[in-house]
Amino acid sequence: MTLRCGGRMQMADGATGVEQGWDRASILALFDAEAGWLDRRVLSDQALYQLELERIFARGWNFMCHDSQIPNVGDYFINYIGEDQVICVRGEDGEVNVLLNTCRHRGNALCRAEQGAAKSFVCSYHGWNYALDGKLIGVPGQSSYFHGDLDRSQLGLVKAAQVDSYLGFWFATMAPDAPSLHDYLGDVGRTGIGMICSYGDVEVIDGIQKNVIDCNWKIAVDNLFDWYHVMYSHASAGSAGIFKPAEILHPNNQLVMLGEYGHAISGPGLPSERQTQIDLMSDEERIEASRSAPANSQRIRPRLGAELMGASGVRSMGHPNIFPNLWITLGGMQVCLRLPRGPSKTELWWFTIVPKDAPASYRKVAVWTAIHLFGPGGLLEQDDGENWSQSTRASVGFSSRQLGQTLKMGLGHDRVTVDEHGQRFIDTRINEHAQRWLYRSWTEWMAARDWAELRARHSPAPEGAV
Amino acid sequence: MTLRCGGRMQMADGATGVEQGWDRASILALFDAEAGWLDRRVLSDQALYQLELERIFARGWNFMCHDSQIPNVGDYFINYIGEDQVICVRGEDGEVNVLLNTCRHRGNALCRAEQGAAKSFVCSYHGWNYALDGKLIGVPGQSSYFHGDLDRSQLGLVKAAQVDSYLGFWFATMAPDAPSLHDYLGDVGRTGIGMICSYGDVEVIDGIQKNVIDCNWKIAVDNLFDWYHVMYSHASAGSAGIFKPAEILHPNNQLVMLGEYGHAISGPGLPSERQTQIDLMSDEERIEASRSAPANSQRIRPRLGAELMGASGVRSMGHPNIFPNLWITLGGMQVCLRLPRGPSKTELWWFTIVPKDAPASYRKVAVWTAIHLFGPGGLLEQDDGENWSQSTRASVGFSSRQLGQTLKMGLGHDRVTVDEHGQRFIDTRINEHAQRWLYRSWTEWMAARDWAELRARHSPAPEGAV
Amino acid sequence: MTLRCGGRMQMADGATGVEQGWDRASILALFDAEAGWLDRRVLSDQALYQLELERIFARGWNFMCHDSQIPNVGDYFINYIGEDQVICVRGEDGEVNVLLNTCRHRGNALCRAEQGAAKSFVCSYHGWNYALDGKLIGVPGQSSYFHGDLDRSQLGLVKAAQVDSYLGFWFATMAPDAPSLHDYLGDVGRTGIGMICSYGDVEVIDGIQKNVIDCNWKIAVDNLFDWYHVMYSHASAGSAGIFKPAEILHPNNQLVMLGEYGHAISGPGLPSERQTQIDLMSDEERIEASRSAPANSQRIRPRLGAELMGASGVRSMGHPNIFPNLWITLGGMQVCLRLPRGPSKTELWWFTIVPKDAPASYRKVAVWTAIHLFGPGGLLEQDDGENWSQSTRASVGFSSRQLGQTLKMGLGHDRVTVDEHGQRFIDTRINEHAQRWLYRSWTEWMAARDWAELRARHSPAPEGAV
Amino acid sequence: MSALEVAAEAATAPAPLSLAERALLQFEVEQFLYAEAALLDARRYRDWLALIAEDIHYWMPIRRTVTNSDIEREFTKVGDMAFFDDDRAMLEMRVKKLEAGSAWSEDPPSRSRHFVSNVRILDVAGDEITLEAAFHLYRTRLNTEVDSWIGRRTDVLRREGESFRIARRHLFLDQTLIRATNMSTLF
Amino acid sequence: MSALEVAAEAATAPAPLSLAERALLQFEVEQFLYAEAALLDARRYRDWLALIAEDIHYWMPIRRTVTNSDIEREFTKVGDMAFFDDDRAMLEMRVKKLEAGSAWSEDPPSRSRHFVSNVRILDVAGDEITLEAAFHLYRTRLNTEVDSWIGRRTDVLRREGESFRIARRHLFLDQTLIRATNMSTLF
Amino acid sequence: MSALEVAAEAATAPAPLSLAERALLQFEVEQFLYAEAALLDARRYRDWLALIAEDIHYWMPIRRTVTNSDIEREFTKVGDMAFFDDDRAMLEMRVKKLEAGSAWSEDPPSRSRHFVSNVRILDVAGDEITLEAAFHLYRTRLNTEVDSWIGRRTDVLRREGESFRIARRHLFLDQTLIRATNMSTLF
Ligand code: FES
Ligand code: FES
Ligand code: FES
Ligand SMILES: [Fe+3]
Ligand SMILES: [Fe+3]
Ligand SMILES: [Fe+3]
Repeated sequence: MTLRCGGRMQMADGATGVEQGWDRASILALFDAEAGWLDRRVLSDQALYQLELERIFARGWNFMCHDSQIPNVGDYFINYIGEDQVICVRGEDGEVNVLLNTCRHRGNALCRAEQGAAKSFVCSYHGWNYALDGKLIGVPGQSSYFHGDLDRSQLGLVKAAQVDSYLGFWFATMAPDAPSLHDYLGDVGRTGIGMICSYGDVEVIDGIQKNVIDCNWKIAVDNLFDWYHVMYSHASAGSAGIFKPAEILHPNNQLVMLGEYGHAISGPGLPSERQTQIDLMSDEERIEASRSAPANSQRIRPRLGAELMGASGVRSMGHPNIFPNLWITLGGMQVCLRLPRGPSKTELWWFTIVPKDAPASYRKVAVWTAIHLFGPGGLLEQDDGENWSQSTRASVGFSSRQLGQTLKMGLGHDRVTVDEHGQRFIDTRINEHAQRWLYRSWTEWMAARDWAELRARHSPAPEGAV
Repeated sequence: MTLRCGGRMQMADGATGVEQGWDRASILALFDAEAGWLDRRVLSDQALYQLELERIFARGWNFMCHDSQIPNVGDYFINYIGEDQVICVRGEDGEVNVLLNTCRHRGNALCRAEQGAAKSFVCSYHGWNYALDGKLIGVPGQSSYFHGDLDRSQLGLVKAAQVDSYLGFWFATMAPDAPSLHDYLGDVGRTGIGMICSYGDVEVIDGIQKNVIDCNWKIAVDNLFDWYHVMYSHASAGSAGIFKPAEILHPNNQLVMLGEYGHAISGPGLPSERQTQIDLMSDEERIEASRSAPANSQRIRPRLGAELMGASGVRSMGHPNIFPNLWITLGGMQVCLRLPRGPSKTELWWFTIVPKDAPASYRKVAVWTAIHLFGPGGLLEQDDGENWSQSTRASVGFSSRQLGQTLKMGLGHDRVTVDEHGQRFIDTRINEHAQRWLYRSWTEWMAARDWAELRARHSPAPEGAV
Repeated sequence: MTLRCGGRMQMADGATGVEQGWDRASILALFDAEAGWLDRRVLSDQALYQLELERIFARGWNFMCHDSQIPNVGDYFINYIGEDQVICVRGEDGEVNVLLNTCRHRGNALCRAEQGAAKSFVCSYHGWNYALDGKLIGVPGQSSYFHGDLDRSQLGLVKAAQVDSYLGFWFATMAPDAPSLHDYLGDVGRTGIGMICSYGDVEVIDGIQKNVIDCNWKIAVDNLFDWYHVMYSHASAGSAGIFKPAEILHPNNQLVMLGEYGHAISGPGLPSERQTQIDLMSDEERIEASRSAPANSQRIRPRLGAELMGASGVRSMGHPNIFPNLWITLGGMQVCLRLPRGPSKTELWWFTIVPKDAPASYRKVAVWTAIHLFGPGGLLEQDDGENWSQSTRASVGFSSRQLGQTLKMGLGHDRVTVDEHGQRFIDTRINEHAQRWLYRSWTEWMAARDWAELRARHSPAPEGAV
Repeated sequence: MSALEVAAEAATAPAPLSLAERALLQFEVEQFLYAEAALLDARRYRDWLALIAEDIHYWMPIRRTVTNSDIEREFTKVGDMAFFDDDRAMLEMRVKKLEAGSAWSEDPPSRSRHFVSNVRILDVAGDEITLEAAFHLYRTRLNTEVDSWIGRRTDVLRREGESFRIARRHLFLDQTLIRATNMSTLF
Repeated sequence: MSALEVAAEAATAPAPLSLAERALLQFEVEQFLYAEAALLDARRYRDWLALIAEDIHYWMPIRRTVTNSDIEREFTKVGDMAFFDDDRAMLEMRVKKLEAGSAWSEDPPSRSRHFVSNVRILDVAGDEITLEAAFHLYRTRLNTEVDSWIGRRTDVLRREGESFRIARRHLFLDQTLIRATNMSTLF
Repeated sequence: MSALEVAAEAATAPAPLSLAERALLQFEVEQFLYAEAALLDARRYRDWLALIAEDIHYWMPIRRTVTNSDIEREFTKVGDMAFFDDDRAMLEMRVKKLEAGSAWSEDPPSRSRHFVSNVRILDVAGDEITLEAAFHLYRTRLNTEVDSWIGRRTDVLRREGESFRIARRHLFLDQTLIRATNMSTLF
């Protein structure tokens, strides 16, 4: 199925932030990568937001769900591509289908539950019936009222243009010409997901926490790379004893990886020497060491870790983000989706993940950690939301929105290293490389009219000095 | 009084749905009558909605109230023309005046009650006093503060450009050049109102139910013609026993009438043979038969029915809609107004109507039926709202709004018959003729810059194959 | 610091009120000063509202707070310039600094309390620390993470372009090229503030009442000049006995002063003969007489009154407004700010003020009067809000917004007198001179692209016939 | 009306009972009302029906915004239009509909919370107790829909053995425009 | 403060009364408060005035958003600015205004619902009872206006014969910015 | 289930107690719950902790919008994900955090109001009382943030001398999507 092509209004000269359209040059000017300066309007402009839904979310690969959430034929989980609701359902063939949750008759939503199991999807309005792969298989009155001439083959549920999974994590894009998931993820994206699976096959624990914050989705993404705020924002969580900043932060051992199309990983990294020691341990020893403290940032991953994350990536104790909005945290024990709901509203969805074969004791600690650190009731997470909403709010006022954000930390002070396997990474201190990469990539996505242009004009993953 | 002429922004090439203006061609392209394809943006686009307020609601004839609601001089009922609040008041001369409910001084609302009785309308801000016909009759300090030179004749409440009634039902339009109410209604509109009055003069029972649904007003209008959804949407109401689908639906005896400017009637129709039998009964017999089961769809109308509805129209057991938004239901026992409150919000107002001379027992059943089938607590109506709101919602997302709605039922399979009196109708099965006519007319209303253009370019009521 | 220059979209011919931009001619046409006709869209148009934030609020001098609210170094009070939140804080040097309440790092709000005392402003996100004058004095990790190369001198809190006080009342503007506060206020603005201070130095009583009304801010400003509505709107307050209209209104002794840039004073004025008598009284006698009835409109001011308000201005018992939004009422015992929160939302902030040396008994009566007349629970104020919100609402509907407001009272019937000291005033009856002046000035502010143009093209304070 | 009379009306209506008796009756009645509310919130509609008397009048008239001079027309009268005007058979039909597998508009089902506050027993006559209460029915649906219906209600409870049955429920909503898609939840 | 002390403070304040006596007093007080609320919601303002003591202090200070370090300034003090600071004469004036035929801002009248919850008797001293409660005043106007004022209040009731009079009502709103056009409704 | 059974279940659960005994227990329990709520609303977190049993289970599972056929999965189970799943140590940590001078997200502090309604004692076993209630936690922050969390909760109170300690609090929210920035307020 072909989506109608939606062009963009030409930018009127001197148009105001509130009403204007945006051309390539004005979009690229929103972030000055050399100066580490970001135009605040990226957080509040309504036209930019609409463009994001089209050029970032409909075009990128969006995380849908994990294999374990929908194990059986007919199991489904509702998710979003931007603001478009989709059904992620296990088809008869065992594959996952991603279908726009809207009937082709009058548009009614097929599924209204957040999750469930279905034999087929029957519309509550007139009873059109769709198979698990979206095919329209039943239309009441098809022969009598429709005289048998309704072409059902043209009226199936709209499928995402591409659906694919990596290590059990399903993604979808509305763009037929998007790169394959494998290519899209690239080394950095795969390293990120690999982090989750370093201890083997995983499953999602029942219960996705969902809440809404009055902030732009990008400030939440910026924050996941931000190990600078931990000491100050989360001081009270530290003093309450829920985490020990010193054990977690390692400000002078930070490992950053920047991937094509905007993916990045940032945060503490084991020094290579420490990794070398770990490499000498047996898998059993490593797992034993890890499981004794799952919330601990000392990631002593089994051999599988290095296979999935690379020899350098495996050192990461930080935070991957799969562009645009999938954060991997707690060393892979949780992922958090940030779903856009308008320029100043974001839904956060928290998925908690454990290795399938993890002992009950590990699972218990994992759940405890996930609940008490993150999510709306988590002692860390409580501190973040209002900083994000207040930062978003300060991009609205007439004078305040003329200002920029400052993203200068480490700018020009670091180098990308390439290891013997070709994996690129930066060993450094606390920095803002990943955030700059996020916004640089974001402007390129936003400025490109289609995938051909994005492919042609996006920045390659950085080499050399950054 | 002359309204300032409000032109429309020229459409920028490739403008987005959110911000763009709409030219004639792009409006007409919103509905493809040949293909039965409707652009979903008609349910969500903000600019289209603003244009509707101007080109549909301010320009069309809007239902105001029934004679019986405001029997005495000074009785008033508040209603709307689009989003403009109006006072419908019985004037000193017994005629109904329709006045914009806004003081000519600073604009304050004169009436804040929903209904009532007034000797004149005194503004709560500075006490300007308007007669029941809108004349400004009192201005505090007129001689002292205004030095006697305020020209009160120019400052009366703004009257609707035309106000007229048919069978006690009052309508108003803001367009001085609109056709007369009689011509506007045409055969189909008059048949619709005639349905209500087939048993003689009627009155509105005290109590207008009002509620708000998060849907576009047009999906609610579409639904009134929609006898296809009854079996599925209302299955539980059927199985609870509140109605017997079989007695009501008559899927193979459907009568459709399509009237100039968008009016239509659709739904079950008595077979002509059955009507011939009825024609042989006395009025007494017919009324007796009808009143024994007022909710029943078997409409055995007295002779007056055929006079008001025509020889073919009298067979209708279906749903007329006076374009744009007045639904006549339960065989004339209720009407429901759908008032626009933004692209995704509609107020529903339910009026319940009985013949003036109906016995108490009939009245009781009528009220019972109205309360328990329709309105927010009604067992049928409960099922509809969420289908409409979810259909509206699915016209917003970036990918979903690229899609169309499918309105193909019966397309190309029927013929318009003209009876000996020139009345046009279609005898057929369950179908979507009326919905297609609704949207075809809607595009013509929306595309025409003024009544002259609308008169010249609108489609005549269909003849021949449909 | 230089704000990015925000130009305006060119107006498309025939653009709708909802989406259009506004050029000089179309803005000036919004108010016809000769006819006393105001286009209602000034109360509801979104683009005009955005333009107001830029051309009125960011450019004008906005009231911030009074000296007494922040007596000590570090004391702060949060206020707004349009929708931009600012911190008004007493600096180390005793001067008041006005700082945009947004961190230069990611934009987070520094202060979240409404008032308080601070040694410096530490951002809750990453701990950047700003001195009371806005200087960035602390950045965690400045040497380690930022490698010492962050130019803190460029990253202080943004200061209002100009900050100044008159008689202890602090004002700020974002426009570096705005006239000085003294010149901006002119005779009329200074007379207004002088009214508050006629009995000597004042202080603000603890407790600023704040509430939100669904109205445009200008209808609230219009209302403060409006002595016409008192008799009718507040009839019930009068009959309840909270005020005696006759003692307050003096409909035939109204004194109006119109000042450059839109300031005005309107309301009852002592006849010159009465003032002449007062001039013969000693200060002690005058103060004694005033204090016996502080709510009373008979303002028997000491000599200082005439010094601050001028020989003619001192006669005013009316309401000054410092353009755009600072109302002085109760003879200087209260001021009320009207803060814009969208075209149809306004926050009202009430400050209650007494002479520093006022006896406890006076203070008690002042507080009683302020609480029981004004503010959301006040017996007068209760009556106003809904008139304003309904007037605002009636500027939205398609037909209603085509209409105008009528501001014709006294138009062409009065003369501006110039007294021996050059002070201009109008002695007249109840009238709408000040409202017309408000809107005339407003169109000039809105039409001028910058201060140079505003200076060059604004109307001088009226002379001769008005 | 003097303060004493008002107070008397307020505090001593069911005169023959002692304060302690009244307090115990209040306890019984409140517990019954809370238990009833809990049944609805737990979607135990059948069990709820068992608390409904055969001759119940379950009624919610339409409220209108009217001027003070017209205040006696604020609510519609019995026999005119209403939002609910149900007898037991009709309530059974509502429950039957909710139980039907095909009640799509309640599948996923709504989530309700019935707050019963300010309970005052106005009259005790034979086995019938007339009471007034303030109610807040809070309903959420899907992930986004939130409705609150607030008002006053008068109930008549009829004592039956150890418990009560509801013989009347008259609901006086505060809103005049229902700000909800439907009222598919029992009050 | 130990758990015991807290519990003691919470549960045993009016020490000399037995549990049963306290329960009965609670019942009386609650019934009075509910009846009082019902008078306001029924717009029987004169009857409500009859419940007001001659020396009432009816006060609602202004709440501010302040930092923890400044928390003692969260509410304004008696004598400083407030939303209400009324004596009986002032309340009479409010009622007089509501009764005036010309109270346009209350014509059509508002619809109010006073929820009184979590009532705790803090002190019984002579004929005076000090209590604390959570309140929710819900008001609708016209077809579209909805306001909710929520907070804590402390009342002093003075026993008068079979009933009480209200000798103090101090209202501590939770909101710092009043999100309403006015507060023309009595609390 | 017959009406009688329902009524029986509703009204007579803790069988051995007389009506008067039950009414007094209800009074005690309600007063305890109100006092507890008042401590939280007064930000006396330490004092509140004193009411918490050593072995408390303070738990709020995640609610989901599910179809009727899937209704047993509406709430997550113990051991799966939740919003709260706290023992006493964890609650102490929450209080410690609130008390820390550096809890920026609670400085300025939130303003909360805990409405406890429809309290029903479901069981009395030894020194433990199991009750169910409807709750409404209303929170405002700064000048603009307003949150309402509404649902059902079951508590277990354990008698300790003259007062109680809370041995269990299970909170069943009505919302499936939390419409708030965080849940930094204790329930
Ligand atoms: S909308 Fe789905 S079947 Fe009609
Ligand atoms: S606004 Fe109506 S009289 Fe002034
Ligand atoms: S946003 Fe203020 S320090 Fe980072
Ligand atoms: Fe954080
Ligand atoms: Fe239907
Ligand atoms: Fe006024």
